Amino acid sequence: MINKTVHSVKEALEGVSSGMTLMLGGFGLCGIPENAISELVRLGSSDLTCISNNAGVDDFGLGLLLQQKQIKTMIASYVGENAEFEQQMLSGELEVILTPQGTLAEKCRAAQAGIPAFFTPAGFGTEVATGKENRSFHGKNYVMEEAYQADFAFVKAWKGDVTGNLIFKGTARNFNPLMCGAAKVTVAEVEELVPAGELDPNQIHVPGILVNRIFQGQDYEKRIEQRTLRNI
Amino acid sequence: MINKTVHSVKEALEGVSSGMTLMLGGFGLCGIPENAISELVRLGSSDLTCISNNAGVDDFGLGLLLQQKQIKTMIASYVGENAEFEQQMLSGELEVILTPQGTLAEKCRAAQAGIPAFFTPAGFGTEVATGKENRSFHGKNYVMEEAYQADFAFVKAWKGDVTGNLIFKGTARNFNPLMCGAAKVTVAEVEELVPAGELDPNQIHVPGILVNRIFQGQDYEKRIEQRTLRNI
Amino acid sequence: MALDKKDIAKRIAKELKDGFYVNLGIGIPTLVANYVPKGIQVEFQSENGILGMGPFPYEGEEDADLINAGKQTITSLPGASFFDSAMSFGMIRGKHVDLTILGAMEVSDKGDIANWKIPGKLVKGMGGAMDLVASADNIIVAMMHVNRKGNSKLLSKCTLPLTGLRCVKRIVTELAVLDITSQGFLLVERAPGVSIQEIKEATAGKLEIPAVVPEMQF
Amino acid sequence: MALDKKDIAKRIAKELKDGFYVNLGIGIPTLVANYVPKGIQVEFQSENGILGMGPFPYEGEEDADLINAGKQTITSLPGASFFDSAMSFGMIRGKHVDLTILGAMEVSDKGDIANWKIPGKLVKGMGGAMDLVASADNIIVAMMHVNRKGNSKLLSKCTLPLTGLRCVKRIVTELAVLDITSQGFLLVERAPGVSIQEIKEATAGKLEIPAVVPEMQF
Repeated sequence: MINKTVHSVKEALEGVSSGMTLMLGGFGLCGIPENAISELVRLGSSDLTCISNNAGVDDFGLGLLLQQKQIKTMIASYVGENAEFEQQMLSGELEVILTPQGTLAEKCRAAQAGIPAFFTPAGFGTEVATGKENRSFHGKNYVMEEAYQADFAFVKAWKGDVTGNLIFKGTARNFNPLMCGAAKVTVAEVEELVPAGELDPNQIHVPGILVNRIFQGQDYEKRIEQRTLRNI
Repeated sequence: MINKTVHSVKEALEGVSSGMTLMLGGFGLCGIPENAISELVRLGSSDLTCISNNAGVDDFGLGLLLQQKQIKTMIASYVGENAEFEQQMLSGELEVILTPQGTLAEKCRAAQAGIPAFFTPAGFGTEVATGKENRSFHGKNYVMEEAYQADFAFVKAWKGDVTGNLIFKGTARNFNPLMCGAAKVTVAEVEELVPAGELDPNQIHVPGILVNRIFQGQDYEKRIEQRTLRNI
Repeated sequence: MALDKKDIAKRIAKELKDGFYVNLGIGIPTLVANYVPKGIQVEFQSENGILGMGPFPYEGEEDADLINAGKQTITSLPGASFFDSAMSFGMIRGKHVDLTILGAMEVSDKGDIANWKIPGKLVKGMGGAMDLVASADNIIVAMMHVNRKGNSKLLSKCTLPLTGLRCVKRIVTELAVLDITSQGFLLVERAPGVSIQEIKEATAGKLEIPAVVPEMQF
Repeated sequence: MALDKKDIAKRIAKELKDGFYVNLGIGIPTLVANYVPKGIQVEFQSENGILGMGPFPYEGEEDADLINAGKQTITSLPGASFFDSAMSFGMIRGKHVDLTILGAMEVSDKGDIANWKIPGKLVKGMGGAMDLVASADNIIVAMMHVNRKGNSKLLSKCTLPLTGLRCVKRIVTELAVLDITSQGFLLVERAPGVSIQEIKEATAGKLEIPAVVPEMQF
């Protein structure tokens, strides 16, 4: 049994420095690595390239890094919830690379799985395909996309064990499993860290081999972006 | 809730005919669709192309189809457990396309996921790469492989619900999840078929959308190829 | 009379067939879930990772870990499953989702669609729209026939950056149901009380008008 | 004296490092699991879909749903996980497995390996070997230095169809430990009592012999 536990978020982020490329799990504010983001703010690393489906909101999630102007380049599929983001993008301080959501997911998965490139139909005939190889298979047109290369991946799981095995809950899964093992170092924070053997080996979403460091997260806010209710 | 249940293996295999390309899950005899194979023998369809990691043993698994000379082409990564296979291959009755195991898995997954082609390092510089595009990414050499195209996929799961959701046990998972949705029609047989809502939605290995027909399998033999024990 | 958004959603709901897996975009498409015809079973997929999406939760039942692609709190139905984003878009690219319903800023008479970017305005991103339109065999667009200035949004060529090429199959607007054919927009149905002339004037792209154009039935 | 198979496995086991994920091939490599050095933690991956593979089961504990890549019944250890073949080879191709130990019929002094096919003989298939050798940064080959006819299997060029190109890092045979370098085979250690001359005679490929070649320690 290989133990991946680290005992603080500080230890978990050891080695992070300015100029690095980071992957961050989550969809909107759902399933984001809250503890890692707080620590990134505290560290103050700058000129970061962040790969994440969204860019948080003004005062939460990646918005916290944007407030501090720590992000140089944002790679995302949708960034519409953030006024600070808008301002920095319009002023040219922030470079934004918009990527179709499925392509973003597959580029992470490709990095995890040692696939350097693949073909997808998404974006063919649009500006997303500009400068990329286009090719036809069986009469349909595709764009070649390459795997991401990143230094750190920060993910958040529901439960994890000390060997790094992870289990997610609901739609908080999203990009998190795909980013594990897709960067040089994968850091997982979990709501509940359990001993090896407590999780059913049939029900592991991410095997521990894809996680380098795991820690018990704290003080999860789990903010809801659009609380939408049904009338009784 | 969309119900995928069919009430017999006969109904499950409706539409299968000679000359088709079939995917069959399993690794060795572990996790093979025993009921579907029996029915294929009963149907007697011939000139089949079978995509499966192995070819069974003489009197079980795909060996049963080989006995009846129903298979024209076998696509597999390892076929060493089968004397009938050997005889038919040497006599030229059976065409064999050997494919690296990881490439086989990824070609199924690509078909499932609408990826027409991808690059893998497996087989570069070997006869497996002959006639395929080779390309270098970041200084390493890769071979382009295309997704499979198949008519039917037959998989075996441990539990399933009537909407087609599947859960596997142990190493009987193997190729089964990857073949779901990788063919025009996916047929799943399960050891235990349960009503919708009984399986934890967090713990589904294959969402029902990838399964067209599901049925309660019968009389599983689950033969062990190499019963290997530890001394007490 | 031109349809309102609810009526557009109602008309689109008639396109749902028993056993369909459906992905609904934000806006009018979301409303379609309220009008599933009686007697048929469909399942809704949300690309952030759920199949078998249910209605919004009652107060107190909302769960931060359970949202739809619009970031709204939702519920799950019996038979639901959760999965990661690669599996979700695998379903989409692999054509396992039977029907995609989404909004558009412009559609061309070749079936091109533009719905993600207006040059000079803030770009929010394409989200999953490019994957959806490039993959689905069956794409229905819910949109307004003309913009606020009265200009047609059904064009011979899109002026905005494209989301996808030659992918739209059917369009439902406040005025009409139109199919994309090799002849351009084919007028299939008109909204109750809307004249063919009105539709003609509101359509800038090539419009094919059959001898008989029935009114929509709800 | 030349090593037996157990001793080759024992020597290879010394290459295991704390925290390593290891994939063991069939034959001698399988034996390596019996000699994990005390005080270190390693996990064994079997490419059919398990991480955290344990020893063979006791009689009555065997489970048809739990086998290794050699189709043998196995057990799982606390912290184990099961996964599908795409994930399994994702781990391998993605270089998450730290060490691959496998057998070979021939190895060249450039690090090429042939271990799956003998022309004219029955071909069983490459299984996962091509994925493993093309992916791993750290490949150790366990093999016999010479074949039954006394001919060297460490060549300047493989004569059999290749499994992988320039991938082997280290070779452990009954006679020696050798590394692949830009100079060819580098003699690192010799088996106890085996002379440099014996190794030289048994090696057909280019052999680099340092001034001092220590005997293997167990």
